[in-house]
Amino acid sequence: MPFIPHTEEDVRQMLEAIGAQSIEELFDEIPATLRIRGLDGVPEAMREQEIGRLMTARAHADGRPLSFLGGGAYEHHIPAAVWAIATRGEFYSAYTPYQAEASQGTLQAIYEFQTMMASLTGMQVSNASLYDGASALAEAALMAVRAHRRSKSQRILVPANVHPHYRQTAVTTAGQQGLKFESLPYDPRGGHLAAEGLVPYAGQDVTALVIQHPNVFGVLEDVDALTDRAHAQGALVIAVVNPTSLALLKPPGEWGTEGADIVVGEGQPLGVPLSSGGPYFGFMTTRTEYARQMPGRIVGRTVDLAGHAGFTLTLQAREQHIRRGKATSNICTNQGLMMTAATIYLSMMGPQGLARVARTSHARTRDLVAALARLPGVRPAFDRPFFHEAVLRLEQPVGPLLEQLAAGDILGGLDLGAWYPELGSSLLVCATETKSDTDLERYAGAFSTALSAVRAA
Amino acid sequence: MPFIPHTEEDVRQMLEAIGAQSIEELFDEIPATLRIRGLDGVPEAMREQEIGRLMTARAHADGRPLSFLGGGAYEHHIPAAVWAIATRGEFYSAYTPYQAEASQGTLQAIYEFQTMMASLTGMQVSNASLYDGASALAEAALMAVRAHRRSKSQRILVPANVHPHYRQTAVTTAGQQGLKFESLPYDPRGGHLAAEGLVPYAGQDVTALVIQHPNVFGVLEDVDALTDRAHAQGALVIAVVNPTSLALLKPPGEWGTEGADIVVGEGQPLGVPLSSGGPYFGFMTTRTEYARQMPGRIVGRTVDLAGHAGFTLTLQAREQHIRRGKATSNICTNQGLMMTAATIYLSMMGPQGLARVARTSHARTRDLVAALARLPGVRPAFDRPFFHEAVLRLEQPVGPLLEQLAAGDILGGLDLGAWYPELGSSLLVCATETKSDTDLERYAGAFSTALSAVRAA
Amino acid sequence: MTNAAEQIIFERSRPGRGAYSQWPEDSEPPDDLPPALRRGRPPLLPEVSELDAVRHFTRLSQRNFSIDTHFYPLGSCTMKYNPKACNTYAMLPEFLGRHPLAPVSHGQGFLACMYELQEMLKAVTGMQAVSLSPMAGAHGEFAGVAMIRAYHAARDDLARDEILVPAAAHGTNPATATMCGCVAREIPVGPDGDVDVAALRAAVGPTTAGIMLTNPSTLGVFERRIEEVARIVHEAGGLLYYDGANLNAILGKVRPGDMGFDVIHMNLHKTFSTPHGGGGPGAGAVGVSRRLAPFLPVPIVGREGERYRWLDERDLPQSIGRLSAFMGNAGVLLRAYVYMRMLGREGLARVGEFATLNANYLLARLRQAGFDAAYPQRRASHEFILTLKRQAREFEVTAMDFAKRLLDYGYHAPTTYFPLLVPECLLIEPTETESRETLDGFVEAMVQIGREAETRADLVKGAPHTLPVRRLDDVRAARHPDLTWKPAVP
Amino acid sequence: MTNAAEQIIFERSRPGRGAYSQWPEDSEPPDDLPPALRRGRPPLLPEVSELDAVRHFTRLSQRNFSIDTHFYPLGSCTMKYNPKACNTYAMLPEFLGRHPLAPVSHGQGFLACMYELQEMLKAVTGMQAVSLSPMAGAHGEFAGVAMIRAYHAARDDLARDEILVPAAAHGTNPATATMCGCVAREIPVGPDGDVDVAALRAAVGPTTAGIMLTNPSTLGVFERRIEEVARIVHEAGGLLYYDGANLNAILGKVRPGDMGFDVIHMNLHKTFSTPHGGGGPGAGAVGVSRRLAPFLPVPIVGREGERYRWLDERDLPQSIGRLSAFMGNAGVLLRAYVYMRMLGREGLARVGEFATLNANYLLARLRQAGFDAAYPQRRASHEFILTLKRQAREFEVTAMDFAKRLLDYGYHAPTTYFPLLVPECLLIEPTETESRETLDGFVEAMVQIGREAETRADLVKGAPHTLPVRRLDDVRAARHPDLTWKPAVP
Ligand SMILES: Cc1ncc(COP(=O)(O)O)c(C=O)c1O
Ligand SMILES: Cc1ncc(COP(=O)(O)O)c(C=O)c1O
Repeated sequence: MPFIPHTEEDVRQMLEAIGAQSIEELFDEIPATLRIRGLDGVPEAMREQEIGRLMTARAHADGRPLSFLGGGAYEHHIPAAVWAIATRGEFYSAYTPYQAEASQGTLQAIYEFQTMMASLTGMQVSNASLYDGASALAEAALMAVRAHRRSKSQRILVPANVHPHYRQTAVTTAGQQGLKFESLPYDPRGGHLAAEGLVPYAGQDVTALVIQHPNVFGVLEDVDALTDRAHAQGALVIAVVNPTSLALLKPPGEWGTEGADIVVGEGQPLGVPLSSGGPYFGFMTTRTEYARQMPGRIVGRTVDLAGHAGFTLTLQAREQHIRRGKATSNICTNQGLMMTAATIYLSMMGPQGLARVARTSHARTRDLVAALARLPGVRPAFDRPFFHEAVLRLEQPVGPLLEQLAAGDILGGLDLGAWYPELGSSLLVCATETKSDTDLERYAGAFSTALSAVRAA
Repeated sequence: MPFIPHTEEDVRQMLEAIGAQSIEELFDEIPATLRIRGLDGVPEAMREQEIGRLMTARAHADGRPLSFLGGGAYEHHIPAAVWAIATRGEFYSAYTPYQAEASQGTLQAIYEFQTMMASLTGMQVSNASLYDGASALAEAALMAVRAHRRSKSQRILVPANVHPHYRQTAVTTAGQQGLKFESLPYDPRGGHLAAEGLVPYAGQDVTALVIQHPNVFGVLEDVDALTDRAHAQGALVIAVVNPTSLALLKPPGEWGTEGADIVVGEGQPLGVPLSSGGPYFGFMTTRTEYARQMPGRIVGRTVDLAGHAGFTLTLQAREQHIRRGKATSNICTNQGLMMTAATIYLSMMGPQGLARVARTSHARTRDLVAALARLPGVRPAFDRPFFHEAVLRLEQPVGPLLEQLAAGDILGGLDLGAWYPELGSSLLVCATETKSDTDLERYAGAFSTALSAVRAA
Repeated sequence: MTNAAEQIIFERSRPGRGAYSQWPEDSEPPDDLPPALRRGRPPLLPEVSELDAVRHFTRLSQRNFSIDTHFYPLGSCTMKYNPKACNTYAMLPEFLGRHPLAPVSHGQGFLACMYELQEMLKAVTGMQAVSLSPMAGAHGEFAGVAMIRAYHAARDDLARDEILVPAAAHGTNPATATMCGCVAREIPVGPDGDVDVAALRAAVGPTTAGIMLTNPSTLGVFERRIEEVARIVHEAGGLLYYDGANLNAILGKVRPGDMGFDVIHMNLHKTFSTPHGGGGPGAGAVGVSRRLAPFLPVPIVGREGERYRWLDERDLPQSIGRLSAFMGNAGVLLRAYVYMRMLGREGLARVGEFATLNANYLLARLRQAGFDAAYPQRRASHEFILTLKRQAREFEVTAMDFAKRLLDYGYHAPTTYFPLLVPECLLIEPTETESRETLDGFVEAMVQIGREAETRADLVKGAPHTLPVRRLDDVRAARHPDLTWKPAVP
Repeated sequence: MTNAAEQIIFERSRPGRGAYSQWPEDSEPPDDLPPALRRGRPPLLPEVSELDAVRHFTRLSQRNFSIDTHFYPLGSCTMKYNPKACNTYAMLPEFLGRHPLAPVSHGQGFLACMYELQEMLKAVTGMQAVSLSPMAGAHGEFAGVAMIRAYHAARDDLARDEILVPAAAHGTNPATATMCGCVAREIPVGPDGDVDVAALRAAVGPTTAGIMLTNPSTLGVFERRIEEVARIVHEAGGLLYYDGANLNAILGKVRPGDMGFDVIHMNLHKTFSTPHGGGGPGAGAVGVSRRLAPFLPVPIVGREGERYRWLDERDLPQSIGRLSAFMGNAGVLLRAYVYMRMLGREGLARVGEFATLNANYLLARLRQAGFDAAYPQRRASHEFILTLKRQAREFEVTAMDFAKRLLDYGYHAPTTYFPLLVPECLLIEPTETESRETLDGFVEAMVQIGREAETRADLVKGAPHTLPVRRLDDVRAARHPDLTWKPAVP
């Protein structure tokens, strides 16, 4: 039988050992009224060969268009070695490393990952991953409430230029515990949050300010001023960052005088394929003093009976399997394999390689923006520095334009209209190091053609 | 530096340890007149990302047509697990298992492979692979000369229905040592070798008769009669077989009264991708008494110092690294990884799965032949039973027809004209278990259309 | 498993070393980035060659037990074989390269898989609608309890903030209640392993939001009075949540929807055999009865004629909202899709049968060998509990000692000390993909260890002896947290 | 490396077990196959589940040393890092699925790679034409010597059937001579490692077909009088064959074509870093000077304008012919292509430099540590030879004992007892992809073992101690061959 090793003889002998007449008998504690006789709604079995053909055909139908989409998920080159190793059975098919002695491989990888992420973000401690960037923000908000003992308001300020899906996820998740997310407007010319935006909250009890940097528009924030202002007003700072950008940008741990308090973000750019949105992984780092407020797994180095170094899950008193209703979060399974892949990716990139990825991605987007802004009726929406993605404002509706580009197998960027109607016709574009000059030219050419076509129509 | 781990500091210190001023100095024993200054004919380095794009574009250009080609290489479904495991670094990046204690994985896999191949072919011993099926035939001819001590003629009879590339390879290879390959005509109606074909050689010194079964036309031979006749005339029998077919067909070890003496074939059908012709692997099995005449690696089970079982390369006195000019062959590196993949494949197939592959491939080809032979001007070229590929005779030239099919992304089979001009317009077709009913219909439909188009043109 | 020591990757690092071919070409310094926003010191990332990285992580991998290398009867975790085809076909380049915000014109293939997966999950659970977006079991639990709350809120039934959980519940259940702003209230379990129905009756009331159950329970037995439980909770105005971690046990035999559950999460990384990846990713799809359907988390895949598209808040205005930036762990979902299609209706039904056969066989053999079942009067479901309190008392050898010693015998340990209410327990789940010979081998190892406990207790208490490390000091790890590597100060 | 025992797969087999999903659907019994031609007893193949197979072969793999896990300084074998990208891009589905007899209309992408590979190999070797079809080094040797014979035959120079080989030559060289119907004649090597030119001069004559050399030689030194050697052989009417196994040493520094060689094979699985796969596949492309070009084995890839096509006997009527059914190890060639493009002209030139640097460094360190070089006066090329005859004499610890003990230290052993003319030798080739730290670690292990040899010789002579098996009995293996598994007779 597919995926069942039992021979008829096995079944006979096993039932005998149990003392049952049939397998059916083993289900005799289930009320007969509830029993079903089959799974009619499921199609019949397919052989590996058939499902292989089906999946290949479906993948083929989706194609591999030339994409200039960003908006929270980024196409970067992933060295072949990353997934060749991450899919090794010993990583791929292991469980959470509960039995430390039999899981030193995964545990050491997590310890190395924690080291990398802590340094990349400029913080002291890291966990072993959360579900994704958005849910990590939600967890950060909850954590801020726990960590900030003096604040009772559970008010979290979130600028409108934080990725809307992140804001929604935070509300869905942390809203259940009564956290209040209040929106701050962004500067319409710069796309950033002006530090004055915090003035109205002076003297009020605010638990935390969220700063996404670069924000959803790709625009850089005044992180130093914002951090200091938030701290001065008694709020914690939760940073939402793109890990690639941190090869070039000041890490949140160095923002302002004291640095951000909790740092989260989407780990996908670090060696994880786009894959329609997941599996990715959220990361979270913080100050040592808040380590016991963190959600998720954490690995520590310790010693064994013989005094040799080894690794184990630690600070488990934060976790649901120990503390149950009093845990820092309900999270159990996280995104382990993605974290393993990211650790391999970061090892292959090192500080220099990652800086190149960041520099070149940024340079490509600058070139693209420059090329597109030369076209009639196209101009940058904001006048502030950005990192590796940017918003263009058009004089024509974006939808038809993108459709025409898509027909030519180019995904021209994200129509911001649905998220930010106030921006009018605007398009978020991103080019990473995976885009060549030819790609940019192809895009600019197709864009120009489409502009004229849509104008004519 | 790409693929070089040395830092500048390393280089400095290493040169110091050597006592050299520069790396250049290490080449000071090379006559200066011979030194070159660069490798201008080689393009500049490409990054992994760039070569990835190039290769993807080239692969894409070649496409994935629907193929009905056979002729010595067969498209079978390869379970995903086969190559997921065969490409594990420990198999993929190991050398030949010279240090047995550090290579038990590869050695045990070979031992298991030998067991499987011996049984599949009905023989007693197997080697650990040769380059491919054709070169295995050449080695078999040389081995026959060594094994058949009484025969001095070095004459090998080869029916014309043995794959022409195999015959050419045998001549190129074994011809160098003076072996004479003499062609036997095939029966024009049956496509097989009539046992009477051997009559003219009665009483002559013939070293061996080669029987390919199924032969290049897919036609089955009278293996029992041919084997007995050859043995009666004092010749050894070299069988060339398709391993998949042996799930259904009588193994060479049981041909006639005594069985074939040496069995070779192409291992590709056993889990090895088509890959434009290689890497595949040749297999060879024989009787115990001829084991010491075999070329190639052989693994044996033995015991270690503590009396535990273990595996090691054995009977090495046959091999070039021990016997040099007196070795059975010059072969050293073989096709180890392919053999590992085949061992995994055969383990997943087992006797039942392999029989299904054979049965279904055969049934598909029968269906295809039946469907095509219904078209006007198309009929089977031979009237004998075949296995999983067959020759069709057409009234129109095959070339233009195949071109038209190829334009529609169907590879319609092999034009036999170049190999067998006497067959006229004839086409070798093969459908394996990878072809669905829809595929067959698509082919038959396109074939019919192309026939009319070519006829009209 | 290798025992060879492996350095921390940072210890292999040397300034100037690197995997250069894997880096992109370089570009001009980004002079448009304001100096005040630029990074000073580079991050502490290793500088190693590609070979260093490959060798390091390959060797690390060898320091793990895994399904591909070991029997892994970790109760409640359903560590069954993960077919390689699922990985191969989920990792087709087009699927991997598809951007989450790509238009549906470039995603009909992917969306078709998702839609059909939703339909299949409905069929196996008996629920009316499914959302695939939760990323793990606990994430699904969150979604489920949030829907229960939204349901009550939509009916203006605002006092319901209590979630009942049996004492044996998995830690995520009470933790989820808290995450959702509820209070978890424990319901005792009777000596036969079933929920104490009288206590339940006493506990329900106008503050009851719902109850979270898994059935078979984490005690490895089927909750026989499930219909009565459902009636009691429903009559009190509460809803029933099904923790799908144990769905493997009943696939094709009985469906949560038919038992009266209103909402269920499924651990696709358990029942539907997507790999666990050393800690994830998983997928915790949720299924609901008709009355909860409006509250499902978005996005969901809808079909209009032959076209698939995303459904979002505009389509489900009462949705509890979004649980993550995009649409859940799409790649994991693709694996589950391939798995379910390969097994098909017959294959999925067999899962429950053989998982149950294996568990009952292993239990029977272990009992014959003298081990004590926690619920000797009950059938095992797909898993069962041994209690080693006798061994602990007589030889001072604990369940943990047995677990560690099993590693020496080449078996991953069962789950230990969960559920909390059984002393010195081992929760053992063999799964349907293991052969009888493997189960027999495990019994033999347990018998051996039992003998060792009697005659050489130190051997067991000092285990493991043959792994890369000996038993680790968890207390020290927590007391003196060493959570990141630090360069030696010269 | 795991030490856990692993059954023979047949011992896991049970009738009726199987990897059913991986099998195709079944069909009618083939009633058209004559009964007399049908198989009776099914073949002895294991009947195991997919999990059994995956677990078995995964565990087997862990019982290997490999480049991905260990330093592997196996002299003459160039065990360098095999970039993963080569595998990934050679295994793109379209490349894997392409039938060898597919029309060139569906192969321009593949053929372009092959054509460019031919061109690059010409450039690095200084030869005029290349054929990619030989499947390994020895296969290339065969092609080369066959071409030499064809060349003489074409000139009606029929008495030339002697192939000269230096005494240090690899076994495949004389074996190839025999394969080609020639006689191998040994030329002695001088005490400095160079060919004895006087002896060569005495040996050449009208029966000389050619000489096979590798330079640097298998003694790890560069043949300094190569120009003189070439002159002597050419003047005698013979041709020069270059065994490319050691090409790694001189990449970008000197080219066989410039040294006067007429024909060369290259081990793409050494110099161009395609993996060795535990014994293959390799690729042994041959390059030739203009006068041998007509004799190249077919097929070859030609270009006409922008189109690529196969060249066969019709294009090269004097070809020695075909060496295999199709076109050699295409997939290996694709890997070499990717490798060469990734390294490019600068990268390839660096290979020779750093391979040589590593070898000379390792030699220097080992000599400082008291080990004896076989050719202490010479530069090492990419490899070098230690002779342990002193240790053998003083402590009765042989080169083989050192080799086995190195395994315990986590290093694959160097090549032992080759070349045959150096007593108790270790041929050590570190390759350019290994870091200095790794080399230092190896030196340390050698020093330790040296100490052990003095003080605890038994430890070394009984090595290995930490591997899955202890030292194996090769004599017994050959005396009582056990070459296939047999079911126990009940
Ligand atoms: C009974 C039970 N419920 C819930 C969960 C949580 O699932 P996950 O780890 O996927 O979040 C688990 C997994 O350990 C479980 O065993
Ligand atoms: C010097 C030398 N020549 C020839 C060969 C033969 O190459 P192959 O094993 O690829 O046939 C080798 C490989 O071991 C070698 O080292």
